[in-house]
Amino acid sequence: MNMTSHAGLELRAEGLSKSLGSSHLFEGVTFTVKAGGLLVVRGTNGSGKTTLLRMIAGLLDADEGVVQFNQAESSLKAIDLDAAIHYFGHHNALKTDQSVRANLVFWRDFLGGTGDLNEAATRLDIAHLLDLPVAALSAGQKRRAGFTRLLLAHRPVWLLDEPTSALDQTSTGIMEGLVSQHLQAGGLAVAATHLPFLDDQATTLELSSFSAGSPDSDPSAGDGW
Amino acid sequence: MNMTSHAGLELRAEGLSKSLGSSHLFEGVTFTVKAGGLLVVRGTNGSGKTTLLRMIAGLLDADEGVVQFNQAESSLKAIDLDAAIHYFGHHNALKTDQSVRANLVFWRDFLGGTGDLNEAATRLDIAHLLDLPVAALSAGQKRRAGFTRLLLAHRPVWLLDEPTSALDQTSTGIMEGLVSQHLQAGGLAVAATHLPFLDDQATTLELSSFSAGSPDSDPSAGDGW
Amino acid sequence: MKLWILVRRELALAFGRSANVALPLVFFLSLVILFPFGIGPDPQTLSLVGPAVLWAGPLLGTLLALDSTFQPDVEDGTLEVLMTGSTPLEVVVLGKALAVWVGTALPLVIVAPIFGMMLSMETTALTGTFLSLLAGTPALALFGTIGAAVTAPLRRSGMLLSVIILPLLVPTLIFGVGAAAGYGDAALPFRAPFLLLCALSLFAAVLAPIAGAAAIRALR
Amino acid sequence: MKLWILVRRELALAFGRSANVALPLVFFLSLVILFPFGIGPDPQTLSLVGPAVLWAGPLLGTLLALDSTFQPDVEDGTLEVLMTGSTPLEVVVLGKALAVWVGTALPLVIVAPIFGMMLSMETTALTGTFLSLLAGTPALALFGTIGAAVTAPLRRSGMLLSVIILPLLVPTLIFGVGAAAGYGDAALPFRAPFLLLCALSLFAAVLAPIAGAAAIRALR
Amino acid sequence: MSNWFQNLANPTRFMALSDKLLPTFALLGSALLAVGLYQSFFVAPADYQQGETVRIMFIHVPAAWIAMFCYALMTASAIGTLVWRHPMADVSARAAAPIGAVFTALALITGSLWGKPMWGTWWVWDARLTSVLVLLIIYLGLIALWRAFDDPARSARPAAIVILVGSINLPIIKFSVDWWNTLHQPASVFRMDGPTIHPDLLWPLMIMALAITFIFLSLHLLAMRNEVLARRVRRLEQRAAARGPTSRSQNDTRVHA
Ligand code: HEM
Ligand SMILES: Nc1ncnc2c1ncn2[C@@H]1O[C@H](COP(=O)(O)OP(=O)(O)OP(=O)(O)O)[C@@H](O)[C@H]1O
Ligand SMILES: Nc1ncnc2c1ncn2[C@@H]1O[C@H](COP(=O)(O)OP(=O)(O)OP(=O)(O)O)[C@@H](O)[C@H]1O
Ligand SMILES: [Mg+2]
Ligand SMILES: [Mg+2]
Repeated sequence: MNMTSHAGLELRAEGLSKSLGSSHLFEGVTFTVKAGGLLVVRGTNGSGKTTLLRMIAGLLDADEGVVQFNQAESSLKAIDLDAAIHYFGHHNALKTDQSVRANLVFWRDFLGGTGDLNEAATRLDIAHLLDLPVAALSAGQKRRAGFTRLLLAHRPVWLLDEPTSALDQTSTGIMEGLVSQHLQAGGLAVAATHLPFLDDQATTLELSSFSAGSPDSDPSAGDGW
Repeated sequence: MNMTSHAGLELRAEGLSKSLGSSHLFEGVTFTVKAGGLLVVRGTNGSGKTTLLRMIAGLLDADEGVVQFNQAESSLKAIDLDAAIHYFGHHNALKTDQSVRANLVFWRDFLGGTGDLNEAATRLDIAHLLDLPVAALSAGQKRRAGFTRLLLAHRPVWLLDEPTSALDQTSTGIMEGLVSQHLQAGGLAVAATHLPFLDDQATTLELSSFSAGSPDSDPSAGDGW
Repeated sequence: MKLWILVRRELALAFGRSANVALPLVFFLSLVILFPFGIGPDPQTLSLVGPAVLWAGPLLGTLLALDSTFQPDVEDGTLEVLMTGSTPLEVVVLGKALAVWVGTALPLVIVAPIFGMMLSMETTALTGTFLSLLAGTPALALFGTIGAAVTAPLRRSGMLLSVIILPLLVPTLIFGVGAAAGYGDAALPFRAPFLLLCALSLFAAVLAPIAGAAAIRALR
Repeated sequence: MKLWILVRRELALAFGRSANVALPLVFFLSLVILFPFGIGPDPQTLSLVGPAVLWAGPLLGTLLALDSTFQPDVEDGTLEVLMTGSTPLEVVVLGKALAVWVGTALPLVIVAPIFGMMLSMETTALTGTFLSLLAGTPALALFGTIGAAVTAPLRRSGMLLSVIILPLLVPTLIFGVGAAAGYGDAALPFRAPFLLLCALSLFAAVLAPIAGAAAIRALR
Repeated sequence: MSNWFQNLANPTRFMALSDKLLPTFALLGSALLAVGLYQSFFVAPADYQQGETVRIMFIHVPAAWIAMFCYALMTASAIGTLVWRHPMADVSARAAAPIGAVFTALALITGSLWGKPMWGTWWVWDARLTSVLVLLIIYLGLIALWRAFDDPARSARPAAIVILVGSINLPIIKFSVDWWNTLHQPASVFRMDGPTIHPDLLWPLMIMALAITFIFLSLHLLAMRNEVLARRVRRLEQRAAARGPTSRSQNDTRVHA
């Protein structure tokens, strides 16, 4: 998959709703992110930011609503979801007993990427850690090592769940720079975070404002449950 | 163990040094924290904050230097380390397939605490989550649930490793308040963090300033290796 | 190709992790010790139960490795990336199963003849058992992977996993021991059970990826 | 008292939130069923292998349980809190071992006679096997816990585990089936292997907490 | 037909429909059972070979049939779960499993009671007997699997997959007597060339089979209704918990008492 082919990419969510167990998280979440755009999702703990990102990634089904990836020029054909997304969740998807290098080589090959490992590692300032087992890394170093995966295989859509948690200021800056570059190259990103994150470039989605009222009190209504 | 017995408690570290693998983390770290005091450890990712906290907790041996807990009135007798410390690390020490309640009841009983679970949970705003399995909680909710343990059994020394990571602003405020109360009650705390944390009350230890130069270039010098 | 990348990684992890390779071997060896000491040294009886013991080792030993096939991936976020990647989950599941076979079952099959000699088995019986194991253990690993996928989100699921998988493995065991007994014994058939065994493994190779991938998708 | 709190928690984790106490029974059943399929229905032969089969169940169960004894605690931060608590690590290790025994081995030992009957074992053989299991399974759990403690922190320890566990397990198994076979059989000794088995379990009860705690302290 | 299916697929309509069906089935079942039991014990002749023990057959054979039928029903439900993803299909399968396990156990128990006089032993490792035991394990394993998940919505598809994969055991049970030379009777009722069993025995057997089928259906409906109600209660409880976070304060003492 080639960078330029996503020039007019667009991510649209319409009327997304989700309840988990007893909690009615949000209702009617609608937004559009265009190529080059960054949506920062904000909200209190447990308001459903992670849930929303997982829904966009296809890791969780919405109760209602749809998520669509369109190519603006030919919006008829929805993009193949499979090779469109990088999901960078709370966990770093690194095996702690393998070296950073082994982990990253695996992800690059598995995701069919062609990125230069050493260059990517240098950008995230983990080049000197490549041969350590992940278990030896500090929390922030692990986070950076996990993020390196995103540079190794190109995906137009980045979904970032608290990407800068555990990072120091310098590293936060570096990561912001990388996301910014990704946007400039025609990608788009959705990030959930409690911290400042590219606030000048981002559109903010305040998830708490979509929170539904108290759930239905009559269980036999609607779907019969 | 009774609160007032720690009235004159003091934590002293002298000349702490540590190398891990090839990296020489810090050298000659010396500080004293008195009862009621908070030391905030700062430093870049991988500078050794976690390492330092683990050393204070007795989870890791220092290469050089000592850590001491003294009762100021009778500094002859070092306090029993065993029942002095709460260590709140990067991980929350919660079993994800058990309910929050089961986890906390276990820790309270195991640590010999007498705290009121519901009161503690209410303080951290997780009372409504007590019967959910930990796996269902959001990242910030997990962190708060993990922190609740500290309120259930009294320990004079709190060692906090990025306590407010993943927390929203309200929760950060709550946690700061709880630490503040702990200090007022005669406890002391050491916290490592990249975020603002009780900056008005805290003494800051900038770990990067203790970083040793490059490790000895002559490996056969010193201890014979 | 993606398959090979996956298998290689799984093998690297398996050989690095304590439980996956060593425990099954320990268990197999223990079985081989238990039977002679339990039955007594009579070579006649021993060689009678030989094929069954040699089958029980890989069959039960594989269970020890299956426990950590998907569950760590759920916990460390690997599964999320595998699921959002462009590689079909069927390939992922097949890769896991292959890795279980190569990393756990195959070593057990390879040591089986040695253990068989400890059970006073003769060369023909050994050969028959070895061949039947070679043909049948893929089915074990594949059916087992289905069970592992189904229990992926559960912790400490070892026993549950065993209970779910073992009934599925009964046909494999029947044909396996049948083929082992039939080899070099004119009165008993070898070809038929052996071919059935191969058929089972092939069938499992088709079924397991589909069923396993469906189970993983059900996590959504 | 702390011991009891720990054991209770470990048991709760092992049985899961649904507290499925029947699971060990079904687990054992599914395991026992394999042997007639493998060996054939002849009651004579089946009763001969009975003691070995009845020992295989608790052995496999224990090994399955050991995998999740310390490793998860290392990963989720529980071990750090256990280590900074006021309870001696020896108690923690003993608690883990006890939980493995009570939660996994003991239920299997209790139901073992039922399955022995299904394997046409006679009452004396059943009694002998039951007694030997009762005396010997604590040693399995305790020795296993040492292995789990030693290998939990070191991740690259595949062979280490077998090197540690095997020499400890083998005598237990040998004396175990030895005692089982000797009970009610005039030609074979029962007392000697049985007493040795008890001695092994007692020895393990002393050794395991010390060795296990030392292994965990070595993490520092 | 499709309308009927839709009716079943909605829990509320299922509750209404089953409310009407349940008494009918239960009544039919008990009436047939009364007739069947009378026939089996007082009308049917004792077998010239087996004597009075042949009467065990009237329980044993229907129980064995239901044990297999129940699994077939679960297989159909599993397909419903996987293809249409409807929760009622899972409710059906989940409700059926314990009943199936009980009937399997019944077939095993009556079989081994019968085996003692006939074969001289309670238990042999005969192919049919063992495969029925395997069926019992599958039932128990499935029950354990369902219970291991705390959210019924999450356990539905995993369980359905196991049910489907496990269904290969059904033909093995059915044909084990033909494939392997065993002690157990080959089929004498359902076979290509017509029943070989004596009509005096066949009639009571068929009545008993019908009776037990209706009893099974009643039990299944009842269990499904229970399951639906249990899930509704679960929802209500969760909602209540979400509304009143502090209402559970007393529970704490219970946990560590
Ligand atoms: C625990 C022991 C036993 C088990 C698990 C068992 C199981 C079964 C099963 C599954 C069936 C249904 C087979 C089908 O429809 O194809 C069946 C049918 C039957 N069983 Fe048993 N059985 C046992 C013992 C016995 C004994 C001891 C007898 C008497 C000698 C017996 C006589 C029959 C007869 C007559 C049928 C009806 C066969 C037909 O008409 O298809 N069973 N049994
Ligand atoms: N089974 C359940 N029953 C009730 N509530 C549930 C259940 N499962 C999940 N939840 C709730 O759903 C929410 C999930 O939120 P999510 O993880 O998306 O939050 P978040 O916005 O990412 O929070 P954070 O900032 O802490 O990461 C939490 O409030 C959690 O308590
Ligand atoms: N075996 C090893 N060889 C080389 N370096 C190692 C080894 N083990 C640990 N390290 C280094 O030691 C440091 C450990 O740092 P520590 O976890 O204390 O950092 P930290 O200050 O807590 O960082 P963070 O803010 O990211 O949590 C890391 O820089 C890590 O790379
Ligand atoms: Mg989150
Ligand atoms: Mg750190």
